[in-house]
Amino acid sequence: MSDEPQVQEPEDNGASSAGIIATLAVAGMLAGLLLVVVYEATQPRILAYKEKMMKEAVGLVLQEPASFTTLYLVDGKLTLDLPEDAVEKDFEKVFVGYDEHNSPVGFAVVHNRAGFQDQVKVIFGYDPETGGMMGMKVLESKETPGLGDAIEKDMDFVGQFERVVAPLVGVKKGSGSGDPHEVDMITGATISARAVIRIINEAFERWDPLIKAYDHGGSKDA
Amino acid sequence: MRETTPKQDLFRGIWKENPVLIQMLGLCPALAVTNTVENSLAMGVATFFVLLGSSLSVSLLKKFIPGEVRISTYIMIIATFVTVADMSLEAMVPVVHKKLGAFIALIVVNCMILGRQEAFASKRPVGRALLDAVGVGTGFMIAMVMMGGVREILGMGSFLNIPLFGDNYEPWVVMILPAGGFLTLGFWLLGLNWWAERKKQRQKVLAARESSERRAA
Amino acid sequence: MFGKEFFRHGVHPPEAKDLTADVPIRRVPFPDQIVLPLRQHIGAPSRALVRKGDRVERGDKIAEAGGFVSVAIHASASGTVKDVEKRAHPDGSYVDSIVIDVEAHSAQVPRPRVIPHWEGLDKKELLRAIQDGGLVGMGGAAFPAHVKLSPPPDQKIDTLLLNGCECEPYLTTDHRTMVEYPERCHIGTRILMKVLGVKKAVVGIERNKPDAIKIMRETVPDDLDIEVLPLTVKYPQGAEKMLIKAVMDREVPEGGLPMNVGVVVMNVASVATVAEIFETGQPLIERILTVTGSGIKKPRNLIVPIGMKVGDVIDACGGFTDDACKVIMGGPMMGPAQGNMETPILKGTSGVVVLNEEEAHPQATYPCIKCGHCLDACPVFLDPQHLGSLGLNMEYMEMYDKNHLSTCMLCGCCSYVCPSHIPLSHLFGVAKSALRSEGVRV
Amino acid sequence: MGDLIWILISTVLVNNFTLAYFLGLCPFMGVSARVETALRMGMANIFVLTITSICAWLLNTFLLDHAPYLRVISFIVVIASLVQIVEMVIKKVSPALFKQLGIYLPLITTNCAILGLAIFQTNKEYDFFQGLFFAIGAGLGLTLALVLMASIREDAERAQVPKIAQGMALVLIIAGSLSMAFMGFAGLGSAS
Amino acid sequence: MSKPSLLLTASPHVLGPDSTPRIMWTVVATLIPIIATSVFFFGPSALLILIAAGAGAVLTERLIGRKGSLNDGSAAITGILLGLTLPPGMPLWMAFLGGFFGIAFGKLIFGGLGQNPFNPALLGRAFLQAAFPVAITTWPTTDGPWGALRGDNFALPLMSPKVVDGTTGATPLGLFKFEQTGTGMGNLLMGNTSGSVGETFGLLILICGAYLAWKNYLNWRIPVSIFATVFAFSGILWLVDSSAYQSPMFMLFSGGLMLGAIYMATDMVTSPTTNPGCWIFGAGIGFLVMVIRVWGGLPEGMMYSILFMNALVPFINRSTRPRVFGQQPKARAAKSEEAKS
Repeated sequence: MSDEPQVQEPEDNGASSAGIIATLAVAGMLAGLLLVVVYEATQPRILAYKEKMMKEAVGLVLQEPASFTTLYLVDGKLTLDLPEDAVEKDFEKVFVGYDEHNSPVGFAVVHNRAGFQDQVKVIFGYDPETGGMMGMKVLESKETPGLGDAIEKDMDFVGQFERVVAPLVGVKKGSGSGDPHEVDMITGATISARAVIRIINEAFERWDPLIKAYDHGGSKDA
Repeated sequence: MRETTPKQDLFRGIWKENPVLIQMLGLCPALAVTNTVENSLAMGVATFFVLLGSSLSVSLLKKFIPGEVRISTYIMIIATFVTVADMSLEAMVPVVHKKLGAFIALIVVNCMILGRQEAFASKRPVGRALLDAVGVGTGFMIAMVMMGGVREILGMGSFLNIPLFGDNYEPWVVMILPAGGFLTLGFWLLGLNWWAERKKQRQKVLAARESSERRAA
Repeated sequence: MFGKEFFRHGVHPPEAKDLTADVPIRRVPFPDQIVLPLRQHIGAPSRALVRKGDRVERGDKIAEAGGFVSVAIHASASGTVKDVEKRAHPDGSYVDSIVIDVEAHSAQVPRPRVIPHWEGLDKKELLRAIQDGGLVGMGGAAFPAHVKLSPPPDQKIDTLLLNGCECEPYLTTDHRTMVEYPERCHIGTRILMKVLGVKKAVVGIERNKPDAIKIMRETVPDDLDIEVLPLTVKYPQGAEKMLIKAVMDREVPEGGLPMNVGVVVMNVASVATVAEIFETGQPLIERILTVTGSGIKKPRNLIVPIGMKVGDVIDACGGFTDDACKVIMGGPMMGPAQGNMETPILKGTSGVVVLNEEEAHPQATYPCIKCGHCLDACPVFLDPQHLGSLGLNMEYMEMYDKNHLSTCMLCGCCSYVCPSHIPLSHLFGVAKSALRSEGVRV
Repeated sequence: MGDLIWILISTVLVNNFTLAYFLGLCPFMGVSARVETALRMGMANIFVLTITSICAWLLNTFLLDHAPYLRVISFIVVIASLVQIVEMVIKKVSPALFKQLGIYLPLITTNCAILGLAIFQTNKEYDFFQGLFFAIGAGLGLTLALVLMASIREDAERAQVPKIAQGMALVLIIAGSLSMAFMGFAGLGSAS
Repeated sequence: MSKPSLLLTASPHVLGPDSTPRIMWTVVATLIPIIATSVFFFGPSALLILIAAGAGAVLTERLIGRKGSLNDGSAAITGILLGLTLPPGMPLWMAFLGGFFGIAFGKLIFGGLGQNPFNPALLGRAFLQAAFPVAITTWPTTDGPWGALRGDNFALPLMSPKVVDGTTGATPLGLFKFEQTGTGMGNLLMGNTSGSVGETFGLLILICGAYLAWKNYLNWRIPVSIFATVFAFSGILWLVDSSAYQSPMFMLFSGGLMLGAIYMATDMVTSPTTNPGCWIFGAGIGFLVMVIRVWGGLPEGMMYSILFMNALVPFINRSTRPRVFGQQPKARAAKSEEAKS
């Protein structure tokens, strides 16, 4: 099997280098032009969709707050505003949700780590005052269909993250002692379920002190 | 190169010289994204679009493309159309786009497309190049659906997300895993080879019978 | 310096030697016709010196050496040359042979000759006498003896090794030779030690011949350094390279000869014949032969004239049993099966084994299951499994180039152990002859 | 460091480029008839993938932030030309090495593993070292798959394969079996 | 002289006592006690699974294999071994499918007996594991009435088995990996644990293996090197931290290690032909199984370790061919060349 195109010697050897460069430049310019046009046309929709998805996810894990905003980690501190000239995607961020009275209801954190097959990316919301979880959603995973992907689809499993309290402990289904930290694992998909718990615990450990140190007073209320 | 009729240009790629099943080109998408019919179709359409667009451009521009850098130019043209397809899909059907992931960008290195430019579009008038692209693109799409069909039916018990076997169907998860991709294409090739072999045997029997009849006469 | 008395790998086929181990050697009456192929040894065929109608006496030279690696052939019975024509050879081909119609009622006394005493001869004269005596290795390979005995001047030989292993099942030729003619063996050793100029000789005998070990030990002359060394019973202990490994712990290099490691190996029967050539002046015209197996009515050890037909030999042992099924010239591990009872006994034929139906029953073959037993059996550490699959696909050059086909000595160990009964050594033999016909030296 | 090792192991075994992502299928199918050539092809792949990773990182860091729509084009063009340049340099500096790898280099340029690596690396937002380990892992994974396939095929060449299975059908079934065998490594590094 | 009709075949004319069918059927015979104990522990379900897997393998061989190839017994071995590695409660149609896949795509597609790179029984199982990951990891317990089925054996083809509550347990390895619970050594040795049909009674498997090794029907180097590697590997971990890791004996007798080491890894067709190769092969399996058990996502890795090493076998064979008799090591040969010139 030869997948490679048969590279034959070019027939016309007469073309000058200048001609080649000119042709390539023209072709490149045309291609660039076409791309820019399409990019400009599609980008708004793409960004809008991404934002919508993120909004939905944050809304879901913070139990539909009235509004939410983004906090950036700058110099080891969470702040609302980015320093000038900074590019947004260079900074880690968390989301904070507010109720109708503009008082914070909880924080949403995105974190990822290795699951059964590949990275698992999870967003979860929790209330820093009690440590109580408000919701969890798997944003990205390639876990085995029909088995590991239960961490996205098994509503019994996903639903628990509205009631438990961080840090979490995974237990075999039905063998819990009623402790609020306990999360029932998924039979047959223990690794994936455990990965979710570990993601949350890791993120919690990292962000909780930062979040607790964050002073709401100087932000939204003002 | 043999002279061909327009009809041959169109139909050749669909089955007799099917890019995936016969020529074994473009295997990467044919294996990677065919876990459902929907994904297969989306990939097929995207590839079709890129093939059509680049065949058209290459055929139009063939006089201006210097021989020394023609491959690079083809790749550039293809990459342009791929990027267009990538962004359009993301804007129009973000869910499908997410499932196909990086494999849309990888259409650039689908040897099938580059092969058509080098072997056909760069040497033929625009009309013929388009016919060829339509034929090959359709052939690719057919192969994609054949792959996706088997994998979705066995792997999920459905076709185009319509359940076929009721709720209690036990899906064959392996079919939508990578291993299933290899196996499914293997199954299809086995089947096609078996069919071809049978046809050959039959022809042999017929020929033998004919010749014996002739001898008898 | 000495080895562990065994080599690695190899197999243990049933010995089946008790049929003839204790049967004394007897002469047979002369047959009506003798067939002497001109190619009885490795190397160039001999050149016939007689023509149709010539009359020959027993012991007359009737063919001369065809080159350095070649020996003379002598009439093994008095009579008239019927013709020089193509006759069946034990290897299955048809070869130019001198056919002698034996004179009926002849006394068969050799022509009287003047024999100079060997002690008065120098090395060169001794070697010429050995070549003229038609001596070849009598253990099976039939390599001209004088070639072995004349190493190039830069090869220092330190030991003469006498091969008394007789590892092939059934055969008791060498065994009986050692038991009945130990002195002859020692005289031959003395002559050969002089030829080679060595001070040391070792006789390697497998432990399953305790009487031979005992007699050979008892008869060692006081003035010679001859050691009789009992060896582990194992096939193919009698293969030169294996014997050297077992006795001396030296490894003959690939493609090399025993002389490359300072050793010359002679079969005990050949050594006894050396003594005969110099003591009686009688060249190699007869040999000791075991005729045995379940298909023979009276298994015996015989002295037969070279060139006697196998059918005559079998008749001399009472003929076939009713269920006889396979006739093998030589031992059952390496000897070729015979379909023609006209093929003659050669100088290198050490036995005739006849198997009955039960033993010769052909086994069904199965696909190779890669059990690796053949690798454990191969005494020269080849990969018969891989070679076999190459052989089945007729990739002969690949076998030769990359898989050491030329090291294979066709001992048959791999075929013996193969549970799928794949005729491995046969495949290798076929590959070798195919390569040889293309001019490759394997 | 543990992170880097995990990336390496995961790319070689768990998410093998060929057996799980179907990248580099052309050499996997086409250059896997002999172990020796497969090994060389693998080596050439490791080499080119490493270059690719560095290129992609440079492009991502210094160019594509401003013009993401040029991603695919610039990846393919820059990588292809760089490989060509490297090829020429090797030819000059070490003809022996060129003899070993040379003929494979142009074959690799249009290989989907190369572009795939660049794109995956971008999507996963790997930094320089992560990208490097990812590339080496991908190359090692490709080499492993190639060598396994080649050694099995070399044996199968002398097997009495039924007529309908000869050729690519058999290769695909072997690939599927290998892919299933590699599934045992799933979850490696995630359980501890 | 009366000349009988003579047989002309190639030398050697005496052959060893072994034959391929004899080896295969002896292996089958040694499996009988294992089957018996599995029926003792798991009741009729175990027998049903074995019959279904065996039927899948044997019928496939009969229908698309060469004529008469059933006689060599290898298809029967594949079927039985596959059955022994499945959980007793599995639907029969799945076991049948596994037998079919193993024989058709693990063996016949390569040309039948002796030509397959992967162990067909394990390939069949790997297919089932990939296809039906839940059904193949639903382990029934050994207690409960003997005559009762251990799961939904009779689920309709293509349909999911019904989950029977309260009868499933976890294998000792699963218990340890996911719930940090140990299993008593006595139960482990005697096979009184959850697990696949024939993998639990390690001691009996060991005895059968010893018999086969004595007959030279399996290369003892393979199981010995597997045991040694696993023992050493887990021993070191255990000495480092005996609370986090299980003891070497547990590792040896839990899961499919015994069955795999004795009956699967030693499959002549798919293991190396050279003895050094067998050591490497076994050590590789032992190493991989420990890596998967300790750091991998699955509780058990015997099947995958063997399949992976199967794939390496052609390569191992190639690189461990013995030095041919009289062949000069390269360095020495070069030196002697020098000396000559």
